[in-house]
Formats: sequence, C-alpha cells, structure tokens
Amino acid sequence: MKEITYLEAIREALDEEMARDPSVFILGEDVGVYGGAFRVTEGFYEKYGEWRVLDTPLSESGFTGAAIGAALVGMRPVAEMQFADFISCAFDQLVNVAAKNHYRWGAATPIVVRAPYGGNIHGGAFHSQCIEGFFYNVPGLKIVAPATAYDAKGLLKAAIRDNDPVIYCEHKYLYRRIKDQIPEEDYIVPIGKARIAIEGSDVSIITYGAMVHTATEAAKVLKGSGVSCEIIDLRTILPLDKKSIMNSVKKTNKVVILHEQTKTGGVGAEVSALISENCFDYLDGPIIRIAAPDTPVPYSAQMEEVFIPQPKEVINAVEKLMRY
Amino acid sequence: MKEITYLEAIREALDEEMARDPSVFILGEDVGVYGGAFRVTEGFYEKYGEWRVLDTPLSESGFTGAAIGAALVGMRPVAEMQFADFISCAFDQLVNVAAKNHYRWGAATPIVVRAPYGGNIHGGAFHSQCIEGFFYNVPGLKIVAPATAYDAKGLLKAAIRDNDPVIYCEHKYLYRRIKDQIPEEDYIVPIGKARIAIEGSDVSIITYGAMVHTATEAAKVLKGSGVSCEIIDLRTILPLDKKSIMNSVKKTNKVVILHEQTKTGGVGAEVSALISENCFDYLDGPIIRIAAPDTPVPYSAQMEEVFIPQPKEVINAVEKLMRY
Amino acid sequence: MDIKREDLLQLYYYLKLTRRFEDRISSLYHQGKILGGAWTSNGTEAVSVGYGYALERNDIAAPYFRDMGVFLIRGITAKRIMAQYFGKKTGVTGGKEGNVHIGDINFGVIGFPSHLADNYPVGTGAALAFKMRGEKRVAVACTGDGGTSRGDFHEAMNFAAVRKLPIVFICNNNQYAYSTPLRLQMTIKNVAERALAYDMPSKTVDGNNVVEIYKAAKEAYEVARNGGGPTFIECKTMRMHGHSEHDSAKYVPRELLEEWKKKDPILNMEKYLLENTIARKEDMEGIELRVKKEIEEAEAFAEESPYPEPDDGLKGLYATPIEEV
Amino acid sequence: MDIKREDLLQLYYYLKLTRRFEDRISSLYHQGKILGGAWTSNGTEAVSVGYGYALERNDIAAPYFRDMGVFLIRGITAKRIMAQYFGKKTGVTGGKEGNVHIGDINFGVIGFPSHLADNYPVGTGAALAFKMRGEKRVAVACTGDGGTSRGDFHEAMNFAAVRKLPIVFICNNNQYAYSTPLRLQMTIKNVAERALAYDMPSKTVDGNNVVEIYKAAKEAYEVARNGGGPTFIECKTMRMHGHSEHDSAKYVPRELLEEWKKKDPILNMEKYLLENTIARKEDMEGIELRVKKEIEEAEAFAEESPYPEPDDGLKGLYATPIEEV
Ligand SMILES: Cc1ncc(C[n+]2csc(CCOP(=O)(O)OP(=O)(O)O)c2C)c(N)n1
Ligand SMILES: Cc1ncc(C[n+]2csc(CCOP(=O)(O)OP(=O)(O)O)c2C)c(N)n1
Ligand SMILES: [Mg+2]
Ligand SMILES: [Mg+2]
Repeated sequence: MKEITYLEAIREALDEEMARDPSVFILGEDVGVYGGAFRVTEGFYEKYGEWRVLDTPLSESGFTGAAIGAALVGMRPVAEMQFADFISCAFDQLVNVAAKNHYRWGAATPIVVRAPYGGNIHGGAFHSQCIEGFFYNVPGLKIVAPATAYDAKGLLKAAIRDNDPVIYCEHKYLYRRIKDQIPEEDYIVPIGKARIAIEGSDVSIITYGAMVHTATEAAKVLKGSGVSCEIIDLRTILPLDKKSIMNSVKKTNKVVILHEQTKTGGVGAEVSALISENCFDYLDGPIIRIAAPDTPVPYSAQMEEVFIPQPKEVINAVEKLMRY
Repeated sequence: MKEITYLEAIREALDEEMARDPSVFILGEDVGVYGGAFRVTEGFYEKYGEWRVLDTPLSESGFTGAAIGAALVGMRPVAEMQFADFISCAFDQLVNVAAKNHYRWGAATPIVVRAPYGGNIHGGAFHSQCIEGFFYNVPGLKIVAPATAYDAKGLLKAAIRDNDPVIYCEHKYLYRRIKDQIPEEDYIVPIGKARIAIEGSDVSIITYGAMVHTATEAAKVLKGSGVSCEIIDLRTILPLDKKSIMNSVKKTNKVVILHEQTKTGGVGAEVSALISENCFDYLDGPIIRIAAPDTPVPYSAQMEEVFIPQPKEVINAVEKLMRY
Repeated sequence: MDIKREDLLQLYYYLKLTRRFEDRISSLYHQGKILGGAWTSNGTEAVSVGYGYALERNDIAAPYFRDMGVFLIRGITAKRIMAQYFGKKTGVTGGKEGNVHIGDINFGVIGFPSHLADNYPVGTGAALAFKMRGEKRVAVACTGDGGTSRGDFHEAMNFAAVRKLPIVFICNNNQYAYSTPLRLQMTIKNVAERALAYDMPSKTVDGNNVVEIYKAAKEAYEVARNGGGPTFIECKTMRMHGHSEHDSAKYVPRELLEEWKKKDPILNMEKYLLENTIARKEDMEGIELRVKKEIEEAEAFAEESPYPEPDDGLKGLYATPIEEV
Repeated sequence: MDIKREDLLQLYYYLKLTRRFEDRISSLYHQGKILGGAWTSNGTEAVSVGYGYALERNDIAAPYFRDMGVFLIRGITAKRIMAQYFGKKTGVTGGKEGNVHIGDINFGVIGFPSHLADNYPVGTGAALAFKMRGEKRVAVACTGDGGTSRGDFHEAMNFAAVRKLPIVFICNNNQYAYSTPLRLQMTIKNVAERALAYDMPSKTVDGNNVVEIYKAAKEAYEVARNGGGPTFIECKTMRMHGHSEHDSAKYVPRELLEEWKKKDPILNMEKYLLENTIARKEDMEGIELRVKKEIEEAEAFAEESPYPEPDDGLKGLYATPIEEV
C-alpha cells in the first residue's frame, strides 16, 4: 500500500494503462510539453513521446471527433478537457457520434473524456461547472465521478478498458486535498457499481464526487447526536447502480440526495424518481435533495459558499427527516 | 375564432410578431427562399425580405451566436434549427453564452430557438430526438413545448416577447395532425404556466408535447372503466410550474408522468423529485414514469412503436396505481 | 497515371449501379415503400464512385449521405442496403437506422452521422491512428459544400494539416446545400480555397468525370500514404434531384439543370469508354443487365427479409453492457 | 492617416494604464489578494489599446481575456475592474464574475465568455443587427491565435463574409496558446492567411506598435461602416508573462523573450512620441503619475468596497423572472 493524492491516482492510472496497452494515448490542449493545466500528465511527454501525448490545436470538437475516429480503428484515446466546462464545445461529437455509434451501426467507441469539473475554487461560471447534467439524458454514454483517490485510479482504469465512451468527471477541488492508501498492484473499480462509503441505519445519503466528503462531515456531526447515516457513493452516475440504491433505502427508509450540480434536472432528480418508482412502500418520509441553486456558479467567495452545498444543509435535511 | 393546424399556429405567431415588431427576425438554414424544411416560414421571404428572413450558411453555432449578438444590441431573433437534433452543434453558445449572460453581466438575451423535435415519423436517431434533456440542468434557459395549436401560437408569441433565451420545442408529429380553434385577436400563453388539459380526480397524468394526446387517448379509455384522470399539460418545462403540479397531486394523490424523452434524466425525473419533496404526505402510491427506453430513436416502424410511449402503457400504469 | 481496363469497367459498373440503385430507391419512395426520407446522389455519382474506388482494401472511409458509391464499392451489398431502406432486420444496421445512415466497420466504412462535417474530425482520428501505428493506411472523409461551413470542418482540416495526417478530404460541391446556393454559403469561387487556411494542398476537379476524380484521389492517397500529409479535393458537380425526394427544387434555375444534364457523369464515362475503345456498346449493355439483376435481387431480398423483432430496439446500446445484478 | 497629438497621448496613456494596472493585478495575485486566477496581457497591450481606441462611441466590442485596454477605453473604470478582481459588490459584475470576465452593454462591451472564439459569432450578430437596421456602427471581435483554431472562428468569419457585415476581426497573435506554440496550432505562416478561406481582406500588423494597430483598425472600421464588409487583422506580438500568473512559461525559449523585450510596445511608443516631438519626457512622466494615482485610487476603492451579500448570488438569473404565484 502507498498513500497518494486523488490527482496522483489519476496520473498513475493513465501511466499504468499507457505502459500496459500501446493503443492507449492522450490528446488535448497542453497535455504534452506542459503536462496539462493541472499537471496530471506531467512527465508523460518525455516518457511516451509526442504521438502518445498529443498537444492538439484549441479545438475540443475536433480532437474529440478525432478520438472517436481513432477509437473506431482500434485505439483507446483519453481526451482531456482543460476544464470540464469546455466539453460544451465537443457536445455534438459526444452526443451524436460517440454515444450512438454502437447502437446505430454496431461499432464500439472506447474513448475516455477526462473532465476536470466542479467548484469551490473561485473559478466563476466557466471554470467550475458540473457538466454531468449535459449528458444525463443521452443514452449510450457512461459517466463516472470518483470521490476518493482509490476510486479515481480504479475507475479511470476501468474506463480506459471499457468499450464504450466514458466521461470521467474528476473533481478539481479534490486533486490535492485528499489522499488514500492504495494497493501497489493493478486493480480496477468496476463501472456501474456504487459503494457504501459509511454504513448506517437511519438515513441514506446518496451522493458522489466531492460531496461524499461533505456528506461524511455531516454524518460525523449527526453521529454525535445519535443519527446513523449510510452514505452511498454512487461512483458511476450513468447508468446508476439501482440495486445498491434500493438496498440502502430499504434498510433506512429515509433518503437525502446530495450533489454539487444545480438542482433542477440533476442526477438527484433521477435518483429520487427511481426510488419513488421502486421503493415507495419503504419510504418513511419525503426524498430530500440538497443541491446547488439554479444559477451559474458565482465567483465571489461569499456567494460561492451559498452556492456549494454545505454540511449544515445536509444536517438540517437529515434532522428534518428524523422528525418524520 | 378560426381553425388552424399546429404548424399554421407557429407560422401565424411568427408572422404577427414580425409585423408588430421590426426587431423580430428569423435566421437559419433554408428558412428564406425555401420557406423552411417544414415550410413554417413559407412566404416570409417574399413578405419581409432577405434581411429579416435570413438564410445562413450551414453553421448552427455560428448563427446561434449571431442571434445572441443581435439580441444583445436590441433585436429579437428567432433562430430555426432545421431539425432539433442539430441544436447539439449550437450547444456551447446556448449553454455558456445565452444562458449565462444575464446572470454574469446583466445583459438580456432575448432569443428564441425553434427546435422541431420528436419522433414517430421514422426519422431515425438524428431526426427524431427530444432535446430538452440537453438543457435541463442549465440555469438561465427557458424551455417551452406546446401540445396544442392554441398554445403553439400563444407560447411562441410569449417566447418572442420574453427577454430571456427560450428554446421552443415544436413537435414535428403534431405539425399537420392537430387543429384548434383560436381567437382572431392577439393573445399570448404565459411562460411558466401549466394548464389542466382534462380535469379529473383519481390520478394526475403530468405530461407535455405530443404525449398530451397520448394521455388523452388513455384517459378516454380509462374513463370508460370509471377512472377519472386529470391531465396536466406542462407547456413550459423549464422552469416548471410547481404550483399547478402540486395542486393536482394534492387533489388526486396519484401520479403518472409521461414523456417521449428517454427516461433517465428526463423532465419526468425532475417532476417526480419535486413531488416527492413537496407532496410526499399526499401520495397514495408510487410516482410512475412512462417514457421512452434509454436508447437512441430506432428507425424501423416495429422498433419505433416500442420506443414511443403508447396509451396502453399509460393505462397499465394508471390501473396499477388504482389498485394501490 | 495509367488505369487498367478492368478498373475502368468497374468504375463504369459502379456508376451505373449507384445510379440505378438510387433511381429505384426514388421510385420506391414515391410508391410509399421507404420509411422516412430518401436522398440520392443523382448527377453526382462520380464523386463517391471515384474516390471510393481509389481506396485500398485496408483504408477507411468516413462518408456523408451522398456517398452511395462508397458503400457499394467497399462491399456493403445492394441487398443489405436495400433492406436498410425497408427497415428490415437484414439491413446494414438491422433496422436500427435507415436509408443513407450506413456504416460497417468490417468494410472500413464509418457510419454517417447526420450532422454534416462531423465525419471530418472522425476520419481525421482514424488517420491519426494509422500514423501513430506506422500503418500505411489512409482515411478519406467527405462532405458537401454546405458542410464546409461548419466548425468541425475547420477543426479537422487544421488538425490534419498540423499533424500531417494521412487523410484526404473530399467535398462534393453540388452547388446547393438543400435550397441554399453557394453564394449564400461562401464568398470564395472554389471550395478548394478553404484549404488555403491550412496551407493544405488542394485541387478542384470535374465532379462529373469519374476518371479524373479517381486519379486525383488515388494520387492524394499515395501522397498521404507516404507521409506527405492531407489533401483537399473539391469535386464540382451539380445535384440533379431535389435535396431529398420530397423536394422539387423549384429554387434551382432550370437552365442550370439543363446545362449540367449534358455533363451527366454516366454519359461522360460511356463516351470515354467508347472513344478510347475500352468498351463497346455490348459491354455496357452487359453491365447494365448485371446491374439491373443485382438491384432486382436486392429488392427481392429486402422484400422477403423479416422485419426486426419489436424488442430488438431495446438491445445494443453499449458495447460493454453493465450487468444488472 | 493623420492622428491628432491628443489621440497619440491618449494611446500612450491607455498603454501605460493597462500595463500598470495589470502589473498591479499580478502583484496582488502573488500576494494572494485575487480570488481565482489572473491573466494579463503583458507585452501585448498595444493590441487592445490600438483597436479599442479606434472605435467610435456607439460601436460594439466583443473582446477576449487579454483585452484590458478595451475595457478601460470603453469607460469601464479601473475602480470597477479592480473591485471585480477582488470579488466586490462594486465590481463590474457585482461579484458574480471575476477578473477578465468583464462585460457591460452600457459601454458597448459584450461580456467575455471563457470559451475562446465564442465571441466571434456573437460580435458578428451585433454587426448583423447594425446592418439590418441601417446603422453606421461597427462591431469588433477579438481572440487569440489559439482561438482561431475553433469552429466558432470559422463559422463567424464565413457568415460575416457572406453577408458583408460591418465587423472587424482581430487576432492577438502572441505566438502561444497557453503552452502550445504556433507550429502545433496551425500550418500557415501568418494567422491572417486564415482569412483567405473567406475571401476576406486581411492584414498582418506589428502587434507591438499601437499606432499601426490603431490605424489599421480605424481604416478597417471605416470600410465596414461604409458597407465594405469585414476585415481580419492579425497583430503579431509576444506574450511576455506566463499564460496566467501561476504559469512560469518554462516552455518559451528565453531568447524569444529577450528578442521581444526590446520591442516592448510602451518603449516603442515612447520612442515614437519623443522622436516625433509629440511629447517630452515630462509629459510622459505626467502620464505615469496620473496612471499611478488612478490605480492607487482603484485599489483603495476595491479594498474599501463591501463584499456582495451572500444571497446576491441567488438573484439575477432571468431578465424576465417568472413569478411564483
Ligand atoms: C449540422 C447539420 N445541420 C443541418 C443539417 C440538415 N441538412 C441536411 S442536408 C443539408 C444540406 C447539405 O448541403 P451540402 O453540405 O452542400 O450537401 P448536399 O446535400 O448538397 O450534398 C442540411 C442543411 C444537417 N444534416 N447537419
Ligand atoms: C474553448 C476553450 N478551450 C480551452 C480553453 C482554455 N484556455 C484558456 S486560454 C487558452 C489558450 C488561449 O490561447 P490563445 O487563443 O492563443 O490566446 P492567448 O491566451 O495566447 O492570448 C486555453 C486553451 C478556453 N478558454 N476555451
Ligand atoms: Mg451541396
Ligand atoms: Mg496566443
């Protein structure tokens, strides 16, 4: 075992997969000589050369399309968005080409799109967005969003080995803020499987990404007042691990869904709807969503703190449910 | 009063608004000389000239961006996507420029984007999509989706007069298939207000667009077996008219949500989550969603029929709820 | 460049096959037998036949919707394509997709996504893979004159130029994008001038001369194959039907159509074959018969083929499905 | 073109103001006083000052993030901009946005959306409105060399050319896009060659010579204003800081920086003013003092200004809010 950061975990996954499989390569803006805006691919250019760590022109649609084309003829490209926000420029290629290839004409498109996403970094509206909502109604894509260094590595490896287009949401706020013990040997975290971050019995807090840590903070406080929270870390957000969600709800009968995305049309809406459909009889109270308000991400610290869901809000929601 | 089709209603709204307000103009591919792929703007070129009915190069992002720029200096552009599916190419401009202008720097962006959407026309994956899901997690946009000719006209007029970017989802399947009596005089249908399409007391069927007619068919059958369905036609799907939804649920205590969009991450998820959050105590059964399965829209008639929600599915869902 | 007689006859055969096949599609459409829409390449068949036939077996095509010649040449049979139009299970995509939305990676054909020019970046990616792996393969991508106005056109051209990728970009300049004439699409005289922005070699060829297109494509492929980078080839031609079979194309001046009718690519080729004594009238009649038979068989096959099971549409979303436990 | 002494002095003043203002931002950033990131236009100030100053009051600018000169010239004061950097309520956007994400329609400045080249189509739309309404106004849009690789660049240039819109497109070619050098961004020698694809007049000017840029912009605006259509102007310069203040720009060869240091736009202008006896040393020192004072006042204003109320961020989503009944 060794201790590494979330960012290092991503770097290791990329490095190991590139060493293992010559069809894996990286492309994007400033990923090569510079090593990436967040330095995730630092040293890769020297190690793998300019054709496997490819600095592209400033053209997200172009390089995402190119990733798709390369994938169709046997490569496993990992495309990096400099910030997840710029994925909007590649939206068409992802939604209409990558997502539909296999269904339409049977061709696998094994690409990974790395999307450094999320706020809490005073980045303002264009460097803080949660982009999973753009793709949440698009059949054919898979979306993962690790909360821990362990999962960051294991999910990225799984994504690279997967034969479908995977959007890999890596939370910028976690890059250097969290560390995990991870095994020396190769491992993957399977796509499509949630994990129980904390076992509990009174309420299920269903979340993913940086909010897993917010939920954990809240759970600690709540534990102090005798409430046992179960935290479900979704890990894969498309498609959802319905079974894990249902199992937890059947146990706790109370649900708080937490995400950093804005509320309307977020992943939480789908989770809530699934629970209503499938576990209605088990529910002992309303399904509460805690999410960012429906605005772009504001820049100033005061406003951003209101924007990003805080442990206090989770605590309040759980307490409300406990009164049910 | 006079009887016109859904398509004619759209045409009339455009024509009357252009006659009323010189700042209204139309741009898009083949909207001018040709009168639009669906002939919505037939005769406009002759009437308003090539600068108010502007044939653009094949470039959705370019002309949507241009619409935004024109709006920022006082115009009220109506951009036509030839098929809604091509809106993916303008995604970035809509999501990052239009949607965020007002919040970020206080500038109003009064554009309307007409999106001829929906399936049941054997159009396959690229000429049948419901695109509202792309934008459902994007604060700053408004999305409307009329089900009737009356609303098609009134909502388009409201959209044109609105100061925010509005995506106007016009269902291609309805163009020439439905007719309404509409007043001779000017009227609008306010954005943000749902309507009760059919009053009822046993169950609320919440829906919009072409599915309002599917729900109506189902309701007729159900009425025969003594079930009184209330049909809520959302009309505006972003932001939702929460009050109308809640009022209906409080009355009927049972909910079926119906849409043509694919299920995961659809509007129905949000509606369901809102109800769970706000009306939990009023619910006498699970909230059931009827929606398209999570795949692209298939081409062959056999498959498409399975894909598009049918009255039978609604009937089954209601009957299931009635047993609760 | 010398072309073998055999190849010339094949070019002629594919021109005919494409024309007759699409003529048949057009009739079937008007008989209401085709689901959805129907688009043909009438008058411009030389483009897809020329650049398609010039490919090697291992190359990759990223076509657009007026490229019927490419589909046929790559080995996607008329039978499978006809069944595709009928929405049958035996169609190229098993009924999932229709008409021109054809792709089969086993035949080196990347599926056409409706969104025009999307296949320019995708084709570029295939070329990138070839270059990375040191393979002597090329990619070709095609779009219309209208398609060249899209951002993806620009991003792909630029990227391919910067990285000197083994790709050839074809433009079927048929003078209209749906109803939009060239003068509302671009300010340049030749679409080929678009390539100046990338310092990319380009060529404007007679889009109704299959031999010229074949030669230009072949040459460009060889340059690309040998590390010389991309080429852009504009084929000037004229769309002789409406945009689709339901469009009467009133907006096209009749004289323009009259003028281009005389330049028909098939008549052109017949003249060429006769004048150069490569084929006699009988040879061509033989080909015509062969083509006729092939299409009849295709239609019979399509007619007789079963429709997909209604639930087939629920399958195949993912290449790596996620087991629900 | 003759330029009035007064205008030359103003150009100098804005050059200085831009430089000193951004220098201060840079220091404040390194002191941890700026939220988020900080980008400056160091070494390339002549671009935004030159094209910004050439505008008329009623014109519209659609700038990008190295256009501090434009913001200041249009009348968005140093105070408001400094407060913007501090995330204060008195900032240009009331704290909703930060640093270079500036826009104020009252001053004819369209907000900069981070997504590079997005403002090319947006600026084009403003020009379209002017042309439709028969107004004698022009729009100008600016992006970097990297930005010209994006699809939106292409779509805007093409549309503006086809409709002969009154817009001038500026490219701040500072030779790098973040770490990416020109040779990985494009194959052409001059970014101006991009304009060939649209048959659009273009010009490459010395990006460190504010007078040359001013003149080129002014001329192009007049052409546009009088119905002559768009022009593309490439300003060749060199980014002298890192991409942002946290980037040391190791990837830039030191000799390149040395070479360009000698061509500093402010030194250039001082030489020009002295040699042409337009200003004396004392005049320039006077300007320096004025600039210094202005920045000090701006900083004091920003420091003293209140932060926004936490709930301010919940407001302002829509221009036409929907009343919840
Ligand atoms: C991005 C996009 N926008 C709109 C359309 C709708 N559309 C289909 S064909 C066509 C015209 C295409 O013109 P061109 O590129 O010249 O090809 P041609 O049809 O003439 O072969 C349009 C606008 C599309 N397919 N893709
Ligand atoms: C569409 C898009 N992709 C990526 C980025 C991230 N990014 C910000 S600045 C920059 C480099 C810009 O280079 P250039 O256009 O030359 O402008 P410069 O910074 O040199 O002035 C990049 C890649 C962005 N802003 N927009
Ligand atoms: Mg064409
Ligand atoms: Mg640059």
